[in-house]
Amino acid sequence: MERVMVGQKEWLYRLGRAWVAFFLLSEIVVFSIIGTGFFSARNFQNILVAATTILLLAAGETFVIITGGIDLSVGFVMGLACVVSAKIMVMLQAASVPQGLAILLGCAGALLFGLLPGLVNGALVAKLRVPPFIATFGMYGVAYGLSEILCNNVPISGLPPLVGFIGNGYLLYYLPGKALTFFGPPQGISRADIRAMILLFPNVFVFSIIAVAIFGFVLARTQFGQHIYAIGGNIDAARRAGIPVEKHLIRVYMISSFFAAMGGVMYTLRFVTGRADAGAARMLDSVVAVVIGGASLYGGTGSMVGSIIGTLIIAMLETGMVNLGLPTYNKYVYVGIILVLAVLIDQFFPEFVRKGE
Amino acid sequence: MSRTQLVARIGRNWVVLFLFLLCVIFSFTGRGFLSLKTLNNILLTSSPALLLAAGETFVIITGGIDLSVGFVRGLISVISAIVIRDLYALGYSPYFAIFCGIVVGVLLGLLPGLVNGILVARFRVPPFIATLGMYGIANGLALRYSKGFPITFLPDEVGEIGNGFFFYLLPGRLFTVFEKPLGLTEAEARNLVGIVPYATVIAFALLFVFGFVLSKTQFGQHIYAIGGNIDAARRAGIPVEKHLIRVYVISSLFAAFSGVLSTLIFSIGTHTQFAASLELFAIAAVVIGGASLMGGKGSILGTALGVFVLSVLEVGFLMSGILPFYRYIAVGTILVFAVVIDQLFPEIVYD
Amino acid sequence: MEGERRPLLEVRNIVKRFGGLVAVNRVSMEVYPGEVVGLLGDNGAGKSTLIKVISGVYRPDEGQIFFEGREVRITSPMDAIRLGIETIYQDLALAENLNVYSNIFLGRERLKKLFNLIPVLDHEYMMQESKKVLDRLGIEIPSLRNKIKTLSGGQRQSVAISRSIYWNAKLLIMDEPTAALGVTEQRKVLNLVKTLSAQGVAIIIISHQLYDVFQVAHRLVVLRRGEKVGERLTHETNPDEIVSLMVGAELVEGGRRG
Amino acid sequence: MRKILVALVLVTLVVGILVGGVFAEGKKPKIAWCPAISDPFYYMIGKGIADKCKELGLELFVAEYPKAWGPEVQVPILEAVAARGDIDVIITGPTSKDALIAPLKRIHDMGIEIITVDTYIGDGDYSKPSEYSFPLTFIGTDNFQGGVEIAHRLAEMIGKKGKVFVETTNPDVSSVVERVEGFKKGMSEYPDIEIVGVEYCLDIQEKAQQQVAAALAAHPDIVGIFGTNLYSAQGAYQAVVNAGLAGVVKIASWDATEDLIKALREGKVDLVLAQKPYEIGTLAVEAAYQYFVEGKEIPKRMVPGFFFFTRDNVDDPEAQQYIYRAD
Repeated sequence: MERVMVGQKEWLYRLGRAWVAFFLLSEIVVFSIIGTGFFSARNFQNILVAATTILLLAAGETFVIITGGIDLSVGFVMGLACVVSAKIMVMLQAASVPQGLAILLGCAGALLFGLLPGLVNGALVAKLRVPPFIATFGMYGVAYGLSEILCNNVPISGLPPLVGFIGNGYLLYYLPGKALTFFGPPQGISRADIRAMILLFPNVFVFSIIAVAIFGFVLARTQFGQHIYAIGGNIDAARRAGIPVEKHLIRVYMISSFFAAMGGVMYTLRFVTGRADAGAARMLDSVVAVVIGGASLYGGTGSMVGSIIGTLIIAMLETGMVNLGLPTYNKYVYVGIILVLAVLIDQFFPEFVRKGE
Repeated sequence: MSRTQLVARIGRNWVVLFLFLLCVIFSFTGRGFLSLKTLNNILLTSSPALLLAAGETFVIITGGIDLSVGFVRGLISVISAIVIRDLYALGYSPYFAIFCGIVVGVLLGLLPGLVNGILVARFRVPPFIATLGMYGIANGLALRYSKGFPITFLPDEVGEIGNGFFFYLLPGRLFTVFEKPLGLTEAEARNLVGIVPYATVIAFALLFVFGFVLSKTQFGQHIYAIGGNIDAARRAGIPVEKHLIRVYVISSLFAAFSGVLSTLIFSIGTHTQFAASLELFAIAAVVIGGASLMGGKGSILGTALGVFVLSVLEVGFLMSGILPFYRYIAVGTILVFAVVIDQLFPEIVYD
Repeated sequence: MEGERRPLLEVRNIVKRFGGLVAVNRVSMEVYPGEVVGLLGDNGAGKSTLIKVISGVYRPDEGQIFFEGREVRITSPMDAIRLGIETIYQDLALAENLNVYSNIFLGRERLKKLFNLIPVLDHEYMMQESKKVLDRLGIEIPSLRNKIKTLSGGQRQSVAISRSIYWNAKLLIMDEPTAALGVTEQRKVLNLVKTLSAQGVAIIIISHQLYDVFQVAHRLVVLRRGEKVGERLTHETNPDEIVSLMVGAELVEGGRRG
Repeated sequence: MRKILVALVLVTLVVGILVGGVFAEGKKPKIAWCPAISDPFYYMIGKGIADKCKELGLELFVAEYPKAWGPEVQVPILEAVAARGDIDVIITGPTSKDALIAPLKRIHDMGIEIITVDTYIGDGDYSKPSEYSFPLTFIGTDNFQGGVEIAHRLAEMIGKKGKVFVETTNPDVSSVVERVEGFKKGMSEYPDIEIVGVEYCLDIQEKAQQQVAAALAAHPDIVGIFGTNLYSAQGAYQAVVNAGLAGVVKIASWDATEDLIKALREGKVDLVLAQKPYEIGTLAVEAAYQYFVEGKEIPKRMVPGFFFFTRDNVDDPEAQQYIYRAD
């Protein structure tokens, strides 16, 4: 039973639909008013950096959820990629490969390796008709086991120092009236100056947002994306329309685990270590972000923009509460409530019907 | 019974064979695996998991899923521990304190399920979401009340009940009931074997009762009906909404049982870190036990078998000196196989 | 109208067995361009089996299928669609979460190059094209940007139909098109059927509602227990005769047209 | 429309970025205390810090006590605190000696001084220049020495022979790693003592309890157990009690929580090493004060001693100050 709202006041309707964005705005406003230094370059950039993990996992999850599936493995696939990248870097460094190359190969290797779990998930779901929940939960166990074995339970350390420099560096370093440098702080400046320096665009965030933007475009504008929505909306219709559903699903799950792998690589860059449990805590957060962003677990709806907003809502909440010195355990409660509210609102929000073009 | 039927039967009960196989293998690889001590150890440690999975079974049969059980368990464990601690500190008898702790815990355990059920049944919120919301809420509350670290200062009786046995056997020497024999030498203390843990008995009793409800009563029948085809169930005049709510209440009730039991076993209020992904393993057990996430299938017995597969794996790997991480790989693989096998073998048709 | 032209579709002595029972037994029939054929029969008469054979869901055990004069093997629904045989199912294969024109172009989306480099969906084009075909068939839908889930059953059906027409289906198979529709909607669909046949599209229509079939069909083919028991021109017969054929109340001689 | 709103959000962010770095800089040092995890030990450090700040009239911001141990939990908190802009010194216990180097460096580059307590980054030697020598100082127990002494005392208790087992938390946390190393070093002097295993409970008491129970099942003849922090030790003695081996298996524990002291009194634990968290806290604040106000150079490493609780001295009045009290 679809609730519908008929009329031409489309912008009004859209306004209502975009309540999540409003929610995010109000979050920013509130915390900026009552928080200390919340409304500041560093803080917002920290939030963006801290959000990268959820953002990347959520980006991948968005694709899967739109097809009506779910990917529980992203958390530990991320850990696996994190460990793999770290291991490669350490090994290459030991083989006295130049830092930069070692890091590059480490990241590339991990990203490639990260496609595998997705391939398996996709094959299980598409070819063997295993429910996504089960297939990806199986991968959840396998990925975690593998990564712990790879690093035998000790986070991998001793990576090239350049790693941390990249992972925690910014694109722009601007010292008002004194200096403007790229990728690294200007040399030989006083501690006092450092504090006044403005750092813009954290590398990690830049990498992530580029990937997210590209795939967001693919989802929204291309035939590939359109078919993902079709599959989520009515898989039989998609089949009858001649869409190679199986192939498509496999690709979708590969995208998901690619993003997870990217999350792992970013973690390695930020923390200069390879940890198997890198993304464990964020798996469900990413699902939450996607759903708050307007996707339905029944498939067919959802968007990258929505998932980004969902991610920011969670990240803002976390940082805001720390900024206020509030214990973050309340965060879990709030997020839980927001999640359910999001779905309720979505459900009781009417479908819009245009009377004419 | 025709050959195909036989094959089907074997295929559908593969988990029994598998469990048996595991035990055989581990009794070779694991030093001291095949022993009363180990058996009791497995029984004891798997009891809370059994309860968690049993509750999940009901929900999964309706075609839903309950992600909140893990943290509901944590929350209830913390709360019951706090009640016990404070009453004991106020000078009440330990047994009274424990009794109150259990009662309060179980009663509070009804609430999350009620909320989940109403959200799912009345407001049509997808079970995954509704219970994921509760997952966060329970987690947050548990952390608030536990301040993030275990609730200690419980009376010794807690641990004694949680880890007590009906029988104590000192091989060849003596045999006591309920009470540990006193005045043992060091050597004797090491050899003492407990048989039939209280915790397991409690768990089994609950499983039996609810297993009966599920398989023998109209209530249970309707749960399968809802899982099989909710519209048909509705048309057949089954009060689907009411029924679903009850099912989710049962699920979180079992989570509460599990929480209380873990308090008794660990003799602390265990906050939620450890509970994380417990719900996933409960679900894994249910599925390995032959249930389908599409609903309409599953049984308490199957779930119990599933749980034992998991805990035998854990203990077996441990005693065989295999890295614990291989267990995750094993679980993941078995889980997928369970579903694939289930699809391979046809329903049994009697002619 | 038949006779002088060669049939669009001709099936000869089709047999389809399921294990023991014979669902379709040596059934032959033909459909001419622009002709509406009503396929009638009681439940289990073999209507839908025959349909599924024609639309490639089942493969016949015996018999031949000719399309536009050439013998064809239809081994999958895709084959049928490629030939121009489209089946409008009751559950309408539409993606409810997508809008009208996206469904009409589903799987065959029109793309345009962004900065003549990246291929992206050409919404404007798809919308205009869809408008055209809908107008051609006299279908009214307020806005093609509305999602299918907001449309009525009849509207959905006409979208499904216009979709197949746009991809120039030559033969439409409609399985219970008027089932589960309001009266006005039913009328609309039947009018649409007339429009289609007027535009040269051949149609096989299955329906339990004799009244509907009599309204639109030129010719009626009656099946019973997998066999063809009769074939009549609509204007030469009446519901009673057809019913008696369906239920086999009386023996019918000379059923086949010579 | 949604897009417009997104744009709006972005605009706010950008505006924020532009006005960024324009916030007031506190003249007298404002201290931020970012605990590594919520446990009695860190609460004691916090108490020391709070009291000292009051005494010296310094402003203090206390971040939340994280409920889980690990960089992915700690780093966002640290960054959020640093971003407040009004902080001059962050006192914290790094949750990983590798993973925290880069993030802390970044915070340090924001002009904020770092003091690490209890745990350190790198190898803990901030005196010689290196990737991780930027913190002001490290203040913490000499964990290695503590491990050695515990080894000797435990060896005495078990008659210098038999199997011992070590329950610890994480393999990449400087403090506990050193305790284990010290313990091994100390035990190496006793040829008849065998360390049959080291398990990691990741600061989860139930896990510690299960691991010790399993160890007791696999090696029924274990005579001594070393729990390298409160969760490890608390879990260990619970397991031993449940196995009915209280008093039979000797337990040496690190950290003097009320729970462990109670267990010591009841004979469930036999030795408790108390660090001096309160003193660690006060030292940290003094260091910050001296560095900022008096402009003194401060030692790169400060090591408060520790105190051993045994059943004999557990009730001595002067011993009571060393018990960790969570509230």
